[in-house]
Amino acid sequence: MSVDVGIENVSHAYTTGQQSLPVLDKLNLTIPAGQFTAVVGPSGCGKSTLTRLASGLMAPDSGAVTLNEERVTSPRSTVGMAFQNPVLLEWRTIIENVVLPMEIVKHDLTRNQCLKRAAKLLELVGLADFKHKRPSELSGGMRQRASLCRALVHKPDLLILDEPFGALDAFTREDLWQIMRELRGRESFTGLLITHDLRESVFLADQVVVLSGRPATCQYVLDVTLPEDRRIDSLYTPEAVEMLATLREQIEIAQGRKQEVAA
Amino acid sequence: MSVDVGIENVSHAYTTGQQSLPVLDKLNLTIPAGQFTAVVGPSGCGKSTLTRLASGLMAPDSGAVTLNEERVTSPRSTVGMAFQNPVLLEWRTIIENVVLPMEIVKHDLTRNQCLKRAAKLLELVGLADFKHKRPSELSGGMRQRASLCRALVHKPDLLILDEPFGALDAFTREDLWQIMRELRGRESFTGLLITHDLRESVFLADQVVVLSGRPATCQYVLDVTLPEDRRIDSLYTPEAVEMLATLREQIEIAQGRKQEVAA
Amino acid sequence: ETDVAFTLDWKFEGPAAPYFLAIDNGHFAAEDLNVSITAGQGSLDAIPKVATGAYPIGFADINSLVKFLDQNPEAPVKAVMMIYDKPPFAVVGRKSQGISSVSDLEGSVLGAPPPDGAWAQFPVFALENDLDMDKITVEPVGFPTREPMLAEGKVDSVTGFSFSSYLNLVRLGVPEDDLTTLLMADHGVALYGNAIIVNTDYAESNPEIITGFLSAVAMGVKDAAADPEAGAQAVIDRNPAGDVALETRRLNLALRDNILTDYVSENGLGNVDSARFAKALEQIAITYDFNSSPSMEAIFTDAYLPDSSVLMVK
Amino acid sequence: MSERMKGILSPIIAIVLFLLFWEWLVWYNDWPNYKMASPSDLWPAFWKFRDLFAMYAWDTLWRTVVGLALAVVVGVAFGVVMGFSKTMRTALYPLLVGFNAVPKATVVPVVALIFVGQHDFNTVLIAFMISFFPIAVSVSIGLSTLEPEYRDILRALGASKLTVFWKIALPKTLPEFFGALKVASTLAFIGTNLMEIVEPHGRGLGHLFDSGKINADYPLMFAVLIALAVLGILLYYAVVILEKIFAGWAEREPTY
Amino acid sequence: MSERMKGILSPIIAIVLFLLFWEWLVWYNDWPNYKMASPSDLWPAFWKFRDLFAMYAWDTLWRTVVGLALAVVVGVAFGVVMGFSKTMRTALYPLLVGFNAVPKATVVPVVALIFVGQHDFNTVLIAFMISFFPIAVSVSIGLSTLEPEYRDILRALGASKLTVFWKIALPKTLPEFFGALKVASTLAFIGTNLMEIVEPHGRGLGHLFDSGKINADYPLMFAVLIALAVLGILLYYAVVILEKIFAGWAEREPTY
Ligand SMILES: Nc1ncnc2c1ncn2[C@@H]1O[C@H](COP(=O)(O)OP(=O)(O)OP(=O)(O)O)[C@@H](O)[C@H]1O
Ligand SMILES: Nc1ncnc2c1ncn2[C@@H]1O[C@H](COP(=O)(O)OP(=O)(O)OP(=O)(O)O)[C@@H](O)[C@H]1O
Ligand SMILES: [Mg+2]
Ligand SMILES: [Mg+2]
Repeated sequence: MSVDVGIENVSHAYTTGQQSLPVLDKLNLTIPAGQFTAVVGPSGCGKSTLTRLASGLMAPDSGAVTLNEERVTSPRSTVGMAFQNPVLLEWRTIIENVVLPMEIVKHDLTRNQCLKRAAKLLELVGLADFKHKRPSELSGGMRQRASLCRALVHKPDLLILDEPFGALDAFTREDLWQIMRELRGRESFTGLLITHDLRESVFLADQVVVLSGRPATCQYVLDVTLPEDRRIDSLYTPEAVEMLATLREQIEIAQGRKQEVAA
Repeated sequence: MSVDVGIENVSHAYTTGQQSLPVLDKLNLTIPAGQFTAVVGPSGCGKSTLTRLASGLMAPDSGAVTLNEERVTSPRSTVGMAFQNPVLLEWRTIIENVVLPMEIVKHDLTRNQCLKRAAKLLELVGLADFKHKRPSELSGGMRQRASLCRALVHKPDLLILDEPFGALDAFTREDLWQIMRELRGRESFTGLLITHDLRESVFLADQVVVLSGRPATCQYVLDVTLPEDRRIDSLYTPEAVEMLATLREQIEIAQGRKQEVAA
Repeated sequence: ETDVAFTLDWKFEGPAAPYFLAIDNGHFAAEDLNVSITAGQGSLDAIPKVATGAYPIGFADINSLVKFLDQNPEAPVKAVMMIYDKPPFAVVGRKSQGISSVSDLEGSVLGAPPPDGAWAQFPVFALENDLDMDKITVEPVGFPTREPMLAEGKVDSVTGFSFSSYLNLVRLGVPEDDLTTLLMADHGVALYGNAIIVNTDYAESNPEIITGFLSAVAMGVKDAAADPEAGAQAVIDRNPAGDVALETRRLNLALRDNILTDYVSENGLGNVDSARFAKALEQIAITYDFNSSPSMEAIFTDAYLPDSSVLMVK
Repeated sequence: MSERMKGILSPIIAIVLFLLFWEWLVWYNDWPNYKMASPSDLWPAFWKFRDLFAMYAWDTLWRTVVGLALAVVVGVAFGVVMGFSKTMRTALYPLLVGFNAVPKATVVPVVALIFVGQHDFNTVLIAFMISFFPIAVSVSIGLSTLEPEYRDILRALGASKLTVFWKIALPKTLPEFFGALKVASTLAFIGTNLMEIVEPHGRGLGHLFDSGKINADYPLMFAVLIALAVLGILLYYAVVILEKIFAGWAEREPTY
Repeated sequence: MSERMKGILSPIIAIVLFLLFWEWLVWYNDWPNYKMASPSDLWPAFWKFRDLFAMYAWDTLWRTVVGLALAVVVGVAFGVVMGFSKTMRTALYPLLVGFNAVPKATVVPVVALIFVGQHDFNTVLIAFMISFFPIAVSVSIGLSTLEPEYRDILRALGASKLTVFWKIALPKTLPEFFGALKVASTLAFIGTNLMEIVEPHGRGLGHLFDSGKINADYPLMFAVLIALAVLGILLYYAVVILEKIFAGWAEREPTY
């Protein structure tokens, strides 16, 4: 199952002591059920904040986040989330970390079936032989892959990924892109992907949203027109190259020209 | 001041319980004083391990790491290191985190001068207005930039960077590349850069080393022939494009074809 | 003036008045002594303090001293002046709970703290009075809860010091005419009570100090007997939260029952009767296995006692 | 030397050194038994009363363990409440601190008077009262300083606070929890003994200590104290075994 | 209600509720004073001896604080040694646990005999002995569970273990350290009072408690206990202020 996601006129600011830092400014965004939306934007503009709002971990100062038209007020178990910083629990082995959501979410699988599902995912991302290791024995990129598995294991309706491939080399990354697309073909879920890699956004998403600098507004939306069964080659088609160029340009505009400014 | 770095026939394995996982296998690598070497390779092949050996944080099982012909047995204060996971100390503000090395390393600057130097670096990476914030109030990419400043603040002879720009968007990243090259022009230091971004490796380094899959050996060494005063445009010259293509090919070979295997 | 540290058996209560009076009325000063007094936490507390030489002089239960010397025969400690000719060991019961005489104890509940000095002598008391221990239910209690338990009627009688337990019970609101005090010394128990003890190493090299000290104490006892209220006041001066009336009563009880006995009126303060002492040792043996047979010489000496003129109370 | 051997030998060596030092100290100062008995004096006392030692040690031990178990349950409950709610924390802390600053020796008679004759219950109660605070403090700190990154892993799935506590906060704070448990177990011993000494009822090592006191048997008194120390160490190793099982992951072996 | 007001009001409300409950309990059970005095009985006792309370409270307080300060120094030293060396940890832990399982009440007379007449020193010594263990445990755990990521930030610069301790390990473990300090401060109070009650020397709240005992003045005895609780709470707030200054960063406000 997948859900419609609506971000309606959402504004948010962080307050520390007397200071207030506006991060999102009247942001609008909809992701139709089963679609994948990628969000790109300059560092510190508010992308991770957007994922926290979408998942219900935080409530926006104003505006509303809706899932299937229903207002989100608290997190729900039908969401799978991979955080930017892939925190794994040191007292659990990798596979135990991955099955963790199955211990929270309601389902009618046995423990064994859960473990099997987790093992399958780990195999998919190339960690089959590291199932029973501790997180501290993994490299940075391996931890990120384990965290991705954890987001997927309970077959969420909405998948939120915050730079899930940032620590991976180009080839591992491209393999995972393809795996993600295969998964989407088999299981239907809606996706929200934060990324810095424009090729990644174009390859994986149906829609790419470019955010402006902080406070972030929706600066540009690109509808990806590549065919459904994409291969890495698809990124070298003139169509794709043009899309990438457009995105680069839009981001350059969004950036204005660097320099972080705190309120 | 800068130093010659030598990695001579270095092998290393991690041992947990009964299992032993060989990570580096008779690796050879030299970085002449003042030069920059980039290391690329598949996820989990042993790149971070290499940085820990080069900095003296770990001793290799066999082989030797030398700085200026002298064998490294323990860490030294003339090394600046940015870890893959940018850990900042939550009880210090950003600028206090950045001056931390100045509290350890011997020098004859006043506290104020140290703070000024830190502030200048923070400005350079676009964090001027976040000097006095706590690490938890920064976004992932901002933390990474602060961690980079911390590696630079004490003007190290050897700079070791483990994927320092992984969490940054393309434009912030390119700005920082240029800042790095400027710094190299002004202050002379030797550099060891781990990265997944081939363009980054070509732009920043004088030499790019491709590691094979675990256990990592030196699979290919590319001498970067771009001129000293590079601009982002330089990456679009036919020369650069060819180098990038060579690297891609070499990595594809290195990867064999995925699947992690533990001993 | 010579500084002398003196350690008591217990807190600053009425029965300690003689020592404070000896300070306040200048008896110690007259002997060229500057005495400081420290409180103690039980009738055997002072013994190791004196034996180690931490204090040259102390005040402690002689029965405990007997056992201490049996365990540590080398220890340089000895009693030099008997103060409680009759020990305050007593059973205090309530008439309303059926305790008016010794024989009433059979079939009743007796509250006794196991480490209590009075309880330690109970078997002797029972033996001398033909009490069947099997018919007495002994309830172990703690010191702090002993009197409250009796006041609440949870036990019918308790073992304790006559002057302490009796007055505590009065304080807790038990009518005085409801209380029965059975002083063990009045019922066949020959034991002596608390005595002044000295470190023998110290005493041997400073005999005149000890004698001077004991003279001053004798004077203090006589002062206290002459004006108990002043004696109590001397205690209260050192114990700011105290109550003069209460300590006066406590002092009076101690003087009447324990210190100024018939024997003392006849023979004066301080000395012991060797026949009674021998019997006391036999009685101790009822409850305690001696390592070696005790001798009076090792425990008590009258060598330091002042002239009998000083010791006579009338 | 292997890690394992080291782990077994080092405490033994430390204890032997300590005993030698103690023996030397007494010998050098020529202290009599009634000032401080030396280890060599204690053995005869132990041997003479070995049956009593075994019996009374068991009394003391089981009461301590029951009291400690109670302290864990109540301490964790307090810790959870105070850890999750800042208001509860500011409200309860002063009360608990005040309660704990009151010497338990003075509380013993009050308890003994309220629950007359319930000796086992009273002893367990005091052991519990004296030992639950460190556990409550450690759990509450573990919860209130839990990094949001950890918390959010489960919160993002709509997990309840209780689930977050069981799956994340408690395991993460286990090393501190076991540290608190070690402190609490020594306190529980003190509590048990307090009751046995202040409100004696003829059982437990406290009672044996009292017997030694009445008879001026100083080696026996010191032997009881050593027996208590040994029991404390036994309980400590029980805690260590639990810790190895549940929180072994936390220990970071330095690579240098 | 503002956060600030909440922080001030909530402990007051909790304490008032507690006092009301206590008053009710005594009233409902119709307990006599010697069983348990009620809060309303205590006030007259306080008032009557207000000067003594002030004077003795100061005696007790300063000795406790000195003892606690000593405990911090020694506890941190032990903690550092045990935290950095696994061998020292396995060697010292059993000894320390054994030492701490011995009731301090029985140690008091021994100390008093060894250092005759040094009342202040003895009292401080007992306060120290009873309170250093939690601090040692918390520091040693803080060090031995320090994540390598943190340690390496400084180690990579060739920093010494001591520097790593001061700059990273200690600050990082401050929340636990302050928790241990709160536990230790209540223990130090117990230690001071133990000395004042068991080996009285005419000063401190323990002495006033004894006076109350001699006179069977139960309200006074309970009033002393409450005074101790109040002192404990005062010291607690002193620790809290230090904690706010040094470890305020650690508290994570839940966003829910
Ligand atoms: N502390 C450790 N204990 C055991 N194994 C480890 C440890 N650290 C790393 N490894 C293993 O060593 C291998 C190399 O790790 P390393 O961190 O050097 O990889 P990497 O090249 O940096 O990868 P990435 O690009 O994903 O960061 C991995 O397979 C990892 O599982
Ligand atoms: N907990 C917080 N408290 C205060 N400010 C915060 C907090 N979290 C984030 N911010 C601020 O909000 C802004 C947006 O942060 P966010 O993490 O959403 O950025 P981002 O777009 O994910 O950046 P990056 O690409 O670097 O991860 C940043 O300027 C950051 O300083
Ligand atoms: Mg982010
Ligand atoms: Mg790495």
